[in-house]
Amino acid sequence: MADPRAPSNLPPLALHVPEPQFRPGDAVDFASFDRGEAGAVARPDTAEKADALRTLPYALIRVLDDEGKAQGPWNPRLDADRLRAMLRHMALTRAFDERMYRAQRQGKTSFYMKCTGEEATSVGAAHALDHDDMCFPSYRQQGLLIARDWPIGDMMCQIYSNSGDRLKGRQMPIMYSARDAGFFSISGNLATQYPQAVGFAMASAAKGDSRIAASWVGEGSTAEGDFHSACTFASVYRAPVILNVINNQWAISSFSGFAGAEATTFAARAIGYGIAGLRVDGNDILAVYAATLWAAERARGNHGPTLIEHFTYRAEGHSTSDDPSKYRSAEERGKWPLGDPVARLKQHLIALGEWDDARHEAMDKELAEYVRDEGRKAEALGTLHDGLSQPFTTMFEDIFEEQPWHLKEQSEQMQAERKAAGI
Amino acid sequence: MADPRAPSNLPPLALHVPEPQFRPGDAVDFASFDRGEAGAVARPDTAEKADALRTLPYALIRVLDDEGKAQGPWNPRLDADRLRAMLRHMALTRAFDERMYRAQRQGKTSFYMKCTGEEATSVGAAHALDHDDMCFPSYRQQGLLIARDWPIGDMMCQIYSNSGDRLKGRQMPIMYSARDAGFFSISGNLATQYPQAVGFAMASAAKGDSRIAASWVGEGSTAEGDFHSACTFASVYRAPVILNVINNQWAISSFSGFAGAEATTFAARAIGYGIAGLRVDGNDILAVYAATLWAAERARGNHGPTLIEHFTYRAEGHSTSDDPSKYRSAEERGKWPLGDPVARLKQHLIALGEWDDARHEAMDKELAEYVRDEGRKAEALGTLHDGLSQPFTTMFEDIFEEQPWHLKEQSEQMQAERKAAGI
Amino acid sequence: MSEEPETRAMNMIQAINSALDIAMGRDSEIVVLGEDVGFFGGVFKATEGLQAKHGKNRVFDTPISECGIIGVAVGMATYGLRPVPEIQFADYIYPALDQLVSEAARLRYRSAGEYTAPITVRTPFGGGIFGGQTHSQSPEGIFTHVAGLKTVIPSNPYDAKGLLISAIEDNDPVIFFEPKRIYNGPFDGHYDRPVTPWAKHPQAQVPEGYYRIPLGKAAVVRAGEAATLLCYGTMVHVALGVAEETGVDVEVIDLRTLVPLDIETIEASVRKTGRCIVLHEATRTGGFGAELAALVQERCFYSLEAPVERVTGWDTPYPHSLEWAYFPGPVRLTQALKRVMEG
Amino acid sequence: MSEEPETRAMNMIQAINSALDIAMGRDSEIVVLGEDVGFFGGVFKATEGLQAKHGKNRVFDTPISECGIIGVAVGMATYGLRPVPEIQFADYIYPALDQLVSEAARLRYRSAGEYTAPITVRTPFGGGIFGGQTHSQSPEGIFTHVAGLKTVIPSNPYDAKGLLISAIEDNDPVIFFEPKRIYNGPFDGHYDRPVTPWAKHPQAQVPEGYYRIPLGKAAVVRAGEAATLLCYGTMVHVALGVAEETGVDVEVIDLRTLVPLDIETIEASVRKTGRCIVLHEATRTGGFGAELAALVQERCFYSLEAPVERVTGWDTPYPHSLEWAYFPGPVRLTQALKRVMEG
Ligand SMILES: Cc1ncc(C[n+]2csc(CCOP(=O)(O)OP(=O)(O)O)c2C)c(N)n1
Ligand SMILES: Cc1ncc(C[n+]2csc(CCOP(=O)(O)OP(=O)(O)O)c2C)c(N)n1
Ligand SMILES: [Mg+2]
Ligand SMILES: [Mg+2]
Repeated sequence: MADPRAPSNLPPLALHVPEPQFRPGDAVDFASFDRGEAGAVARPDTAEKADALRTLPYALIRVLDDEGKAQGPWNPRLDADRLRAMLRHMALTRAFDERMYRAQRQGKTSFYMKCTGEEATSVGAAHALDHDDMCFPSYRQQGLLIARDWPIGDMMCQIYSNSGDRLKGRQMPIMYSARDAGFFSISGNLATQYPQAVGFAMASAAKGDSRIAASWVGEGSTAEGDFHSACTFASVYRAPVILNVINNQWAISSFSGFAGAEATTFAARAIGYGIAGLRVDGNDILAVYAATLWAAERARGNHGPTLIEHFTYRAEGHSTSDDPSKYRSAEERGKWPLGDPVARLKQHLIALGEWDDARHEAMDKELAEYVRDEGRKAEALGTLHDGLSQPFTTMFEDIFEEQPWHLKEQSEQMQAERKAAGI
Repeated sequence: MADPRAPSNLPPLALHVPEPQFRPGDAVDFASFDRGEAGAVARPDTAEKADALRTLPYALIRVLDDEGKAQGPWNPRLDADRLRAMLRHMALTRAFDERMYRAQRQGKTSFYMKCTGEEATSVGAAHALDHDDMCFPSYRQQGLLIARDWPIGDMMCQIYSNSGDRLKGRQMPIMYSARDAGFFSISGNLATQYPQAVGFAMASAAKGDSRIAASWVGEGSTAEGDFHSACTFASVYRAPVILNVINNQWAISSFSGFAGAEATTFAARAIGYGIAGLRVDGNDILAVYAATLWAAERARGNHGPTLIEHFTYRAEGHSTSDDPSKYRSAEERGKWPLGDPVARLKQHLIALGEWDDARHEAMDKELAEYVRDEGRKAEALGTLHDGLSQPFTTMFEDIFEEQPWHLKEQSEQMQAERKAAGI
Repeated sequence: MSEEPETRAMNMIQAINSALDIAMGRDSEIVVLGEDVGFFGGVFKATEGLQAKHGKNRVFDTPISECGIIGVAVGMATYGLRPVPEIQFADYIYPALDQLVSEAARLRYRSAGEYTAPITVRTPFGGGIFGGQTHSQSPEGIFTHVAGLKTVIPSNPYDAKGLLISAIEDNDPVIFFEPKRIYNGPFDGHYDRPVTPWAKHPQAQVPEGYYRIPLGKAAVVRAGEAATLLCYGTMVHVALGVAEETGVDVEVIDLRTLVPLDIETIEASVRKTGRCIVLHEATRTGGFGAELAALVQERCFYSLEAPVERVTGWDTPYPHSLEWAYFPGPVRLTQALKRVMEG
Repeated sequence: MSEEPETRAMNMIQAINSALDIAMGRDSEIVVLGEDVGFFGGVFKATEGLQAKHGKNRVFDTPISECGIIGVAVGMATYGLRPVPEIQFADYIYPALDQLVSEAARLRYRSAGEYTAPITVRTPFGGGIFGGQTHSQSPEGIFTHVAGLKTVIPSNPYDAKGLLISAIEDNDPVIFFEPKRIYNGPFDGHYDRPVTPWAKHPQAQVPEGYYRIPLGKAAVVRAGEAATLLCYGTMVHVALGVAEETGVDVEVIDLRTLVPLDIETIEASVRKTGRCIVLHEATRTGGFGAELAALVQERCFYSLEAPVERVTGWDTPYPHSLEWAYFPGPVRLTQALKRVMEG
């Protein structure tokens, strides 16, 4: 510098390393968390300019109150059939998770990931989207497939890498791909699907089509560069896309503070790009549905993208490889101030006089049986360690459209060597 | 989806592809641009919480008014010596640019990049920082080195890749490195320095030191993932860092709309991360100085990072490889509503009675001579195409601390081959 | 292949531009995107005029985010488009690497063919323009290691157009490296001699219309008996120049596609000559030349009279002022040829 | 090298943990950062206990941004620290590639030594744990091609600790690949047999204190006369297993460092045996095996009795359920050895 100045008497610098509120053994109290009132947040017109929406990302859009009543302008006023369909899809998702988790524990496959407590974020979204809108999910959106009535047997076969696995045993469990359900091939690399969704939406817009795209990432994954690319491109080209952030508070062992949650909300990222941002109670399926519908209408009207933060809680471990008791208090789940999405929708339907405990119990039983039956059928096609269910040569296919000489040679070499070795 | 709905009657989707206001041949009128009043923006306390600063990124902090008077709470009230030093540093930067641009045109080197019109953004910042604060610049911050009184002869030798080039002719012109000036080695890869600056600041904080870091990127470069990494890490760890965005409206041929400027300001990116964001008139060196000082104080007080957008104009081509008349109106420069930073500081000093036209002319003459003399001295050490100024074997050095066998062998091979070929 | 109508002398930029234009005219799903490719037509002018002709929905500038460029291209391909993204310099492709390696390259495999990524990434590469370490790199060796990517490198205008059309029409992701040193004229490595423009070169006579050169097929650009020179891009011209200067009767093979490689042409040649040199500008260690040397000795071991030699860039960053000391030019190749002939 | 006090049986994770702890105790500039490395101690537990012992200023979790992790590490190194970032799986290193290739690797060169990046990037790599294509990759071949990076791969607890301490103390950027399949025990490729824990292995006796194994030095882990097996990481154990099963008197060389390579040890061995096989799990085309084959034939051509063979992963993504068909295990190596001995 031109002119060095005298040393200041400011205190020494200090590094701030975030620390979650509760660690294993801590008593949990979420009293300081301000949920806001159900029904309290205004619902702007879907054509509103993003400038006028800058306070929205700090409010929490909630529809269902503690009594299970739907409140306020975001109430999507769904009929009871739709509500029951959503309840059923959430319950089926949960039943499916339960069974596949156990299947992994029984050694039938290598890996599984539940979405327990977060079912509303994908089931609600799927109900609000059109059937031909394209979904670019992360690995915790099994609810999308289930809500689009994709056969759970097909999902199970993928998980078992068995002879019924359309993905030929190539992918880790839960890395589904279902083109016919508008469900993109899941990647193990976090957040890569985000700019892809924007690209799909840009293409749809460039073609004058009416299909929009939606994508999902966890709050931890928002730190990846792909998140920024997606938001930037979405903003620049006003892409008809819905960018969902599932803030389930945890990224493996790291709490949301390591993705920036101490400083602001994830919905507020939208403000930085000049796009619409909503923050919803992710355990309130009516709020999720309403927010998704708002964003979809906005996109379809050429008013641009919306970023939606779904505020929820990862009720279980990150995956079957994880043990959450090592890094967070076991009390968190029970004390979560926004409850459980299945219980809340059930309460709402009961309050409406459209449901009761007996029907709920019957549904749970029926779904458990259904999942068990489908599970048996899938297992009849093999489970992971039963021995290989795919011909060896499939390993060398689909790398390119046509198999080049070197893969052909390698495939032949493998067969010859196995033969020579007598296996 | 569970229940496909009827097609909507919404209009077809459309892709929005940004288009700048003016193209070659267009008459330019910036009347719609709202500069705001000099002195009108309030100056919050540097310890203010980021939440309370959310409107700042939309205002334009300006100190110098059209009469050259310093206005309002951001007026840094600098003494005349300091103002004259800043004027001189800006004028020297400009004179240096002029000469080296011509040197490139004369074939003395391969490449050059001017910062004409943007001198205040780096000279002002350098004056506000402490001499041992660490700078992580992009390629258009030559003003930092000049304001830190780094020998321009050393810079010229780098540009000529001559025998005086401390970087041994390895780097393209202007890719300076000057550790003794707290100036990081410039990279050709955009935005990579941004997270590096955050890392430096984190290290300084972890050590309880008092040095802060600052970095610079162009508005176009904010789209890179590194920008997002930097902002995320800066927010999470409250790193004592100043993140500058030089919004000079253009990124080679692409206007700022392709980085998102149609939707919001670049300063507003800060809001998304929950950090402080300022937007300053980058052609007003008092505003640049004041904003930098505010951010530095904030960082030193452990109140976290600041993102500063410097709103300025790239008065010349992107580089010597560029011809801006191909993509923008030649009128833009003359009609730029925020004037020229050198002229504005000159006017201010004259208004203060601390400067006059004659002294200015004398200064310009003196600086031109100084640059010419230094230029001659540098050229005496060789220019790019004079033949190689560095021993061939230097090419194989500094890849690792110690030269491994393969590089030793390659170095010997090269020497043997040249010998065999008689060269 | 097929109809080759009116020809015109084109340099490589013009040939690439023509390929894009012709391909876009035939297939409305093709879109071009990248930094500065729209109104301006690209920093090397390869996309000049395309936006005016094909519209902003099909040719547009992008934010400066290589990750985003490839990411949205993959998404557009999912929709059904056939994107041709440009990465301004190959040196700037690294931020896009995850989208290329983990996404574009893997998509067909991981979805068992449900989704594909028929994108063609055009990017200028190589040195010789005093671009220093960030405008000179040859990173092809990173991509040839990735299962699921094709790598194509033309050495002249005729091939550039025919290969680019094939790449765009190919249903797999292709990285199309353009040797920028020879955009305007062939270059034999004699940097101190005047540049020959393409106009004088037979391979600069380019059909105006549609034609393809198949991927995966090399060209024997000079037949010979003494030794096989395997090369691509700029190095083809260095090889031909040295052949002429030394009078050694080498066979020069322009690989054109690195993956999938034309192994038959290579094997036939080395079996005949018994000697082999591989050439590239990229750094030596772990470069594609290592793969070529490994393959040749694996498959032609008993025909080889001497070890396979590698003439490559040194294992250093590309230095600015010393670039001709880095570039594997005629001096280095001539010496290697001597060794191989004696070996 | 130097004082080797009390030893204790450690698995590789424990040895790595000990290396970090010991190095941090000696040099207060060393910091550890990465996803989940702090309170939790890492998904593989390699950093367990370090935060509690050395404090949050020196061991901390990061946002999930590999680009940011390496970017801030480079900046911390500029300040004067010696960061040891962890990339959770090598498959996730691509977003960091630009910071590694264009920044960490180039810094010393481009600043002529003014700035350096003494960082050690630890990352688990390789397959064999049913991790599918995104938890199994071996991308070392990308890094060995980049001038300015060192690449180190241990194959046992003793080496892991000694090499990691050397890497951390080295003044150049090092990519330290940890073969995750052998974290808990050596693995000879017989996936259908029970896992042997490290405790029974001589190389699991690890000194509690400080010691270094120099970078750039291979280890001859089995001396032999019949053929040279070049390998690293998990493949060392496959090689040793096949040596025992077949009774062929092979010399097994554990390279330990790929760049800089211990060429002397390799040459001496191949000159003696006249036959060579290179092994790795990574895809074949353009893998580090290509470089090894190229070097061996360049430098030992006249000693070779047969072509250098490559036993590697296939040129496919790592498949989940077929992973043992992908893995270059005893079957493949045995066949290759037969060919090489007959060649
Ligand atoms: C690029 C990349 N980096 C790291 C990982 C390892 N990883 C897998 S899941 C995960 C946590 C993600 O957390 P979040 O985004 O919050 O999603 P959630 O699991 O909570 O749904 C990490 C770090 C990965 N898969 N990809
Ligand atoms: C990663 C990367 N991508 C692309 C480029 C090519 N490039 C060099 S400068 C530039 C424009 C940058 O514009 P901006 O950030 O606004 O800075 P300015 O030149 O206006 O100062 C581009 C695209 C690069 N150097 N690095
Ligand atoms: Mg999460
Ligand atoms: Mg700019």
